[in-house]
Amino acid sequence: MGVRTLDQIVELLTQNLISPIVLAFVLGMVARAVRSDLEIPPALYQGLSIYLLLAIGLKGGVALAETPMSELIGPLSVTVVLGLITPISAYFLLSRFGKLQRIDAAATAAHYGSVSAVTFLAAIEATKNAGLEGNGYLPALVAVLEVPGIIVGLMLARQTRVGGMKAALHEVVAGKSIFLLIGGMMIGALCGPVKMESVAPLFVDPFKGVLCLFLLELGMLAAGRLRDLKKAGWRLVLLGCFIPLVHGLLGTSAGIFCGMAPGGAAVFGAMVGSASYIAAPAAVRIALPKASPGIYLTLSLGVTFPFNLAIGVPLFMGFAQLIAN
Amino acid sequence: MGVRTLDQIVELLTQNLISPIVLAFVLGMVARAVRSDLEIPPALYQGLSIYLLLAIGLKGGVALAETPMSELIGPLSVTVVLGLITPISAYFLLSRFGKLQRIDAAATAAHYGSVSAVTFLAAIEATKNAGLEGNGYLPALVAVLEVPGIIVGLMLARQTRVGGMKAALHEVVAGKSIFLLIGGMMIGALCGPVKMESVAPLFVDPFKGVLCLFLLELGMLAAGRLRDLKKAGWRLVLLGCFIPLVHGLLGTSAGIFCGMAPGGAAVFGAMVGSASYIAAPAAVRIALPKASPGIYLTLSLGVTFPFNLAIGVPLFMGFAQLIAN
Amino acid sequence: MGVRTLDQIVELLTQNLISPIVLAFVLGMVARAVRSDLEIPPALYQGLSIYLLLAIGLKGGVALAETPMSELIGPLSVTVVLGLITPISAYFLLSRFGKLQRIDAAATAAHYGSVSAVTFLAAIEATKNAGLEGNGYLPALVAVLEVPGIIVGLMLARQTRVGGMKAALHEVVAGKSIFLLIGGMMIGALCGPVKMESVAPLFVDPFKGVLCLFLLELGMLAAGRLRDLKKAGWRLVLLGCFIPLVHGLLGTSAGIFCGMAPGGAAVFGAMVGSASYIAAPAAVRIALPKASPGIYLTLSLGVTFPFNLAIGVPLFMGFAQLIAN
Amino acid sequence: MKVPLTLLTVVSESLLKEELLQLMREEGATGFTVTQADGEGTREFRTTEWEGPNVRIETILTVATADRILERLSADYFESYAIIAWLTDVSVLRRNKFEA
Amino acid sequence: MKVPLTLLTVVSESLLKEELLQLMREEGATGFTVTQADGEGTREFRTTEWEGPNVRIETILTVATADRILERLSADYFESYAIIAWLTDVSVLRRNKFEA
Amino acid sequence: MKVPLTLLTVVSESLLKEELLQLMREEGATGFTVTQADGEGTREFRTTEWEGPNVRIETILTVATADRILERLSADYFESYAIIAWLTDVSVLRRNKFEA
Ligand SMILES: Nc1ncnc2c1ncn2[C@@H]1O[C@H](COP(=O)(O)O)[C@@H](O)[C@H]1O
Ligand SMILES: Nc1ncnc2c1ncn2[C@@H]1O[C@H](COP(=O)(O)O)[C@@H](O)[C@H]1O
Ligand SMILES: Nc1ncnc2c1ncn2[C@@H]1O[C@H](COP(=O)(O)O)[C@@H](O)[C@H]1O
Ligand code: NA
Ligand code: NA
Ligand code: NA
Repeated sequence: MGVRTLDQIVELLTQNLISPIVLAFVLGMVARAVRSDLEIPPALYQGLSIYLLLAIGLKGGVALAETPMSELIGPLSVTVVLGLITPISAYFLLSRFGKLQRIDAAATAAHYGSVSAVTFLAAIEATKNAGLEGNGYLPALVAVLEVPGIIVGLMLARQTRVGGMKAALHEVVAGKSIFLLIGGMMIGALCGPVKMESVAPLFVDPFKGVLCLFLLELGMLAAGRLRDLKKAGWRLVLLGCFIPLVHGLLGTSAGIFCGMAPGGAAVFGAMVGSASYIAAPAAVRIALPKASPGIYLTLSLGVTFPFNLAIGVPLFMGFAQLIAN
Repeated sequence: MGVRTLDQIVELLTQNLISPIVLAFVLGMVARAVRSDLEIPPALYQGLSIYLLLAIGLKGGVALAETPMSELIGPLSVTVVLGLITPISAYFLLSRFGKLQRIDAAATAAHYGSVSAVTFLAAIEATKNAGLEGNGYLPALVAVLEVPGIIVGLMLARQTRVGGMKAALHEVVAGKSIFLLIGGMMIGALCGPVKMESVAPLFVDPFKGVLCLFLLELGMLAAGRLRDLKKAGWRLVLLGCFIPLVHGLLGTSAGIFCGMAPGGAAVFGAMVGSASYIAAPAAVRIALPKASPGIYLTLSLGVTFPFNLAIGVPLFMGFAQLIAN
Repeated sequence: MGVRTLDQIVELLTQNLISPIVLAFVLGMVARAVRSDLEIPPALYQGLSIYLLLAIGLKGGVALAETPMSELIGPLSVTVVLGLITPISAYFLLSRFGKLQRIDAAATAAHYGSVSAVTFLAAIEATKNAGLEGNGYLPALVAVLEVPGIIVGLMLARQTRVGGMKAALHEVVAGKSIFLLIGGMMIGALCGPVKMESVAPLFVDPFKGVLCLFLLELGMLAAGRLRDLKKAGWRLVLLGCFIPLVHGLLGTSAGIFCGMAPGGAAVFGAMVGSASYIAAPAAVRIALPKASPGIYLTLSLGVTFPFNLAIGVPLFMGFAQLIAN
Repeated sequence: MKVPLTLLTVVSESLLKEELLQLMREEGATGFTVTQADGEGTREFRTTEWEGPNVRIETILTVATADRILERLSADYFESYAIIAWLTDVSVLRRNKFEA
Repeated sequence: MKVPLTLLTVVSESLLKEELLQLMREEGATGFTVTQADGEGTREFRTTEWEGPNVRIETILTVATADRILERLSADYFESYAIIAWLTDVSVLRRNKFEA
Repeated sequence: MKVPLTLLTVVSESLLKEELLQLMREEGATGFTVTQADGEGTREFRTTEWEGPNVRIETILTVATADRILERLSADYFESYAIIAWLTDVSVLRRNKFEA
């Protein structure tokens, strides 16, 4: 049975790599490698992210309206707890094994404590393709998981700029990523499934296609970070794979433990294992100007995101199925 | 029966408020209230409005191709007449009760004489959701209603800039909003329903979703205007609700009178009651630079638009049903 | 039978002109003629072209995955040969009858040797509307046809800037238009039809609508070129119609010859007859700065594109059917 | 050979763009560089949100031309519109390029 | 009547936009023109890709005000952020428009 | 301590962007600020519609570097391309930032 599971995992890995989403990411990286003049105009890029965040929110809201509160309490609590623990474990690993200075370790930990919405989406797609059962309320957890890790991370630094913590908090909570997620969720929950049908041809049907375009851009951005990998050193690159692995397996187990379906737990694992590269960098830059973006951005976008996309997600799916039995 | 109708109106009001469109508008206002960094890039905003105007035009054109000319003459005449009357009544109210100076009253009257395409769209959605029958030719009336009110308004001012009237007229007639409406209408009418099917997946299906995104932006813009409400004073705020009410009920009655279905008459009422905030402001700014945008924009976008969205439209629907019987 | 075919051609011509795509192009030209302030923001325009190119590529890739290699060899070879011949014939015509100087003739020939992706798309639509059978692998030929003509054209000029040829080649091969076409094709081929279904609601269904928006912009750009027609002189305008005719009929025949279905051959004819106005101008501008954009752009965008859209495509369809029998 | 000229920069609500360019052409400006800009000034209300952001027009010209344009701007636009203009001394290589 | 003033131009990562405008307002700037810009400088790593391109802020003011702002920028931002600032001499028509 | 330097502004068709930046780097420019711009000039025909609008490059440098760049631009680009360049005197705080 262990063997069958290994086969399954390999199968999942391949399955996962040959998908429009992953290949769009790769295409973006290739664009930079061959120095193509391809560029997604900033306005378009912003439009895509507004669309994606709002759409996740709307979908989550509808699901939330259909989920009894009792079913939510477990997952919500687990999410908050993991949001508080993961930045600490990341900090520990980064300063101990990564040999980072306090401020850089803390800044990077804030990223690992938070969550990457696109990793979440890629995981959702992958589980759907693999035919695993998911949980509709997961987008709500994305919103919840986004904030606490950043706060803990900033606190670990112990040297935020004057007024920086407050500014960073506002940046996170009223920042467009959380705002659209929660706003969309409220609209979805208030309107319910029937009324939302009228906007489904925009917010549901073309969703995966839009995700592809977004990943094309992300691939280009990640490629820009790859140049910095050498400077970061092998220790950090290794940690950029190890931390999401540890956090991801932890998250997956916690998900199963609090009653998620296997697919849901795998997605939850991917969330917990992911590192933010939208909300966290902005907050960290504001509060900890002396921390080096070259470290935290390179790790979260250049290492951990592709790692999760290619290896993490299928692994968590296999693991979730394994422990669900 | 009066009671049942009142109940119906309350029901319509609530129904109307809990819709993706209205909630998206509210979300936009909240974004500004919490000082979120959410911003719709100008290029995207322009893209959304090009899409909406062209799509209304195309749809109207197809409907027009299917409507016999004889059926159109009544509505068209009524539209022109109301386009000439409403700026005058608005001017009267604004200078008499609003105590505005001639130039500001005239500038604002030009807005009330013209029409807001988004109010039209919101009304169409609301009647559809309420299951009321509409009239396919209405988008053609939007194009017709947009122009005369602005001209009358500018004439009432009696002090347009040198060459300003001509420039303003060109701005209105060749301005993108009328141009896309009429251009779309011609394409739709020439191609007819069968050929238009191939572009329906872009111009028809996702329409309501796009409208939501547009209203998100509109909510942010309207919120920016709310700060000016206090300066405008309660007289003007009141008029910003009263004028659309009067014009709207007048328009609804006129719609029923010239043979529209109840839903169509309600939409027509919303059109007549609405105040332009795209074509009119540009024309007025060019022709009447001394008129205060703080007054006309605040009233049309900050007061009248939300009023119609929340209260006007359901009211006109109830009223149309009432007098249709 | 010759008469019936003539009738068919006239019918095809009319059918073709009254279509959303052609009318959108006309609307764009009208916008400039009436000096409307309508503008497609550059970011949106770039977004539309990224979408179109990627979508063609994806579709072609899926088709490619389903086409046996043996069936491809003929069309591929014919494409390369025509890509080498057509710039030479164009150069000959342009310098002999067009009386252009060597550098301008060569620069323009590079455009006629390459291909216009939008002409290709318009031809695909037209053949589909006419119910003609096509060939799925055609998008692959677009990518192949784009490059050789430009190289031959630049070589004919014999005076490229220092380092210009290399820069131009990189501009063409890594330029976004080829890059997205080929990249999309690879993704489509790797994923195959089943996996691509999930992105079809974005990349397939709304395609024609997006094409309409693109043609609206193209109409505006072409109108800007029309002013230059007089300067170009009637000889060049005539050649702008004659060259695509000759190349188009040649391409159509070659298509039938190498086994394409009638619709496929007509599309192939339109490709061969078309003149590039994205990849070629950039490459020529870099390598041949002294060549006059006023000549090559006016011919390719102001004359040949509308000619093919209105007359060329239906003609090639009629011709393909004629010789296919 | 570098020669001194004047750079006139005008920032205004975008609705005026065509009018202002026309005015400058009339007075002898031979070229412009136009960028989009957001702005904040002393005017309380503006319509710019609706017509898109401000435009920022740069044109290099002789001092005399610049002064003429500035005068007309001041007479016809400064009072009623959101607009600002300033002059900077610059040097360029090809003087004849900037004279009508 | 043209009067001489100073144009302060600041280019920085866009995340700082609101902060910087606030700082300038505090010191007495009465208006700004803000454009989007891409940039390349001596700092190796930046986050700007994520928060959009740089902002380029222009504000016309008196020399004294400009110096005060420059000093605060230098003290609080130059070290840790991607930012650059420069002064240019300009002339304008309405001096009172530029004094708080 | 403010020091005087030179601001070189180049506006050109956007196709040249990478080439021009490379040229400037070679001559010792240490940073750039790049904005998108539309333009109108004396050249009748341009391809810019297709490659997007013009680029407007600003770089602060020493007079000597600016002159070298200007000379190369003049020799290699002024004749055949849509391009314009001008110099402005500016003052900055950190001189060493602008020397290669
Ligand atoms: N002191 C200033 N410095 C730079 N730009 C300004 C200044 N004042 C106004 N502006 C610009 O000019 C436009 C109109 O200003 P105003 O007429 O004062 O509202 C503003 O939107 C800004 O873009
Ligand atoms: N020499 C320069 N000339 C013009 N702009 C510059 C220069 N150096 C830096 N910048 C701008 O200032 C920003 C921050 O520069 P830095 O702090 O050197 O990374 C860059 O992104 C550029 O937009
Ligand atoms: N007098 C001028 N003032 C400001 N910008 C100019 C001027 N002349 C030309 N330009 C800019 O330089 C570009 C190329 O000009 P040209 O080579 O004259 O076509 C134009 O598109 C404008 O952006
Ligand atoms: Na995480
Ligand atoms: Na009205
Ligand atoms: Na060709």
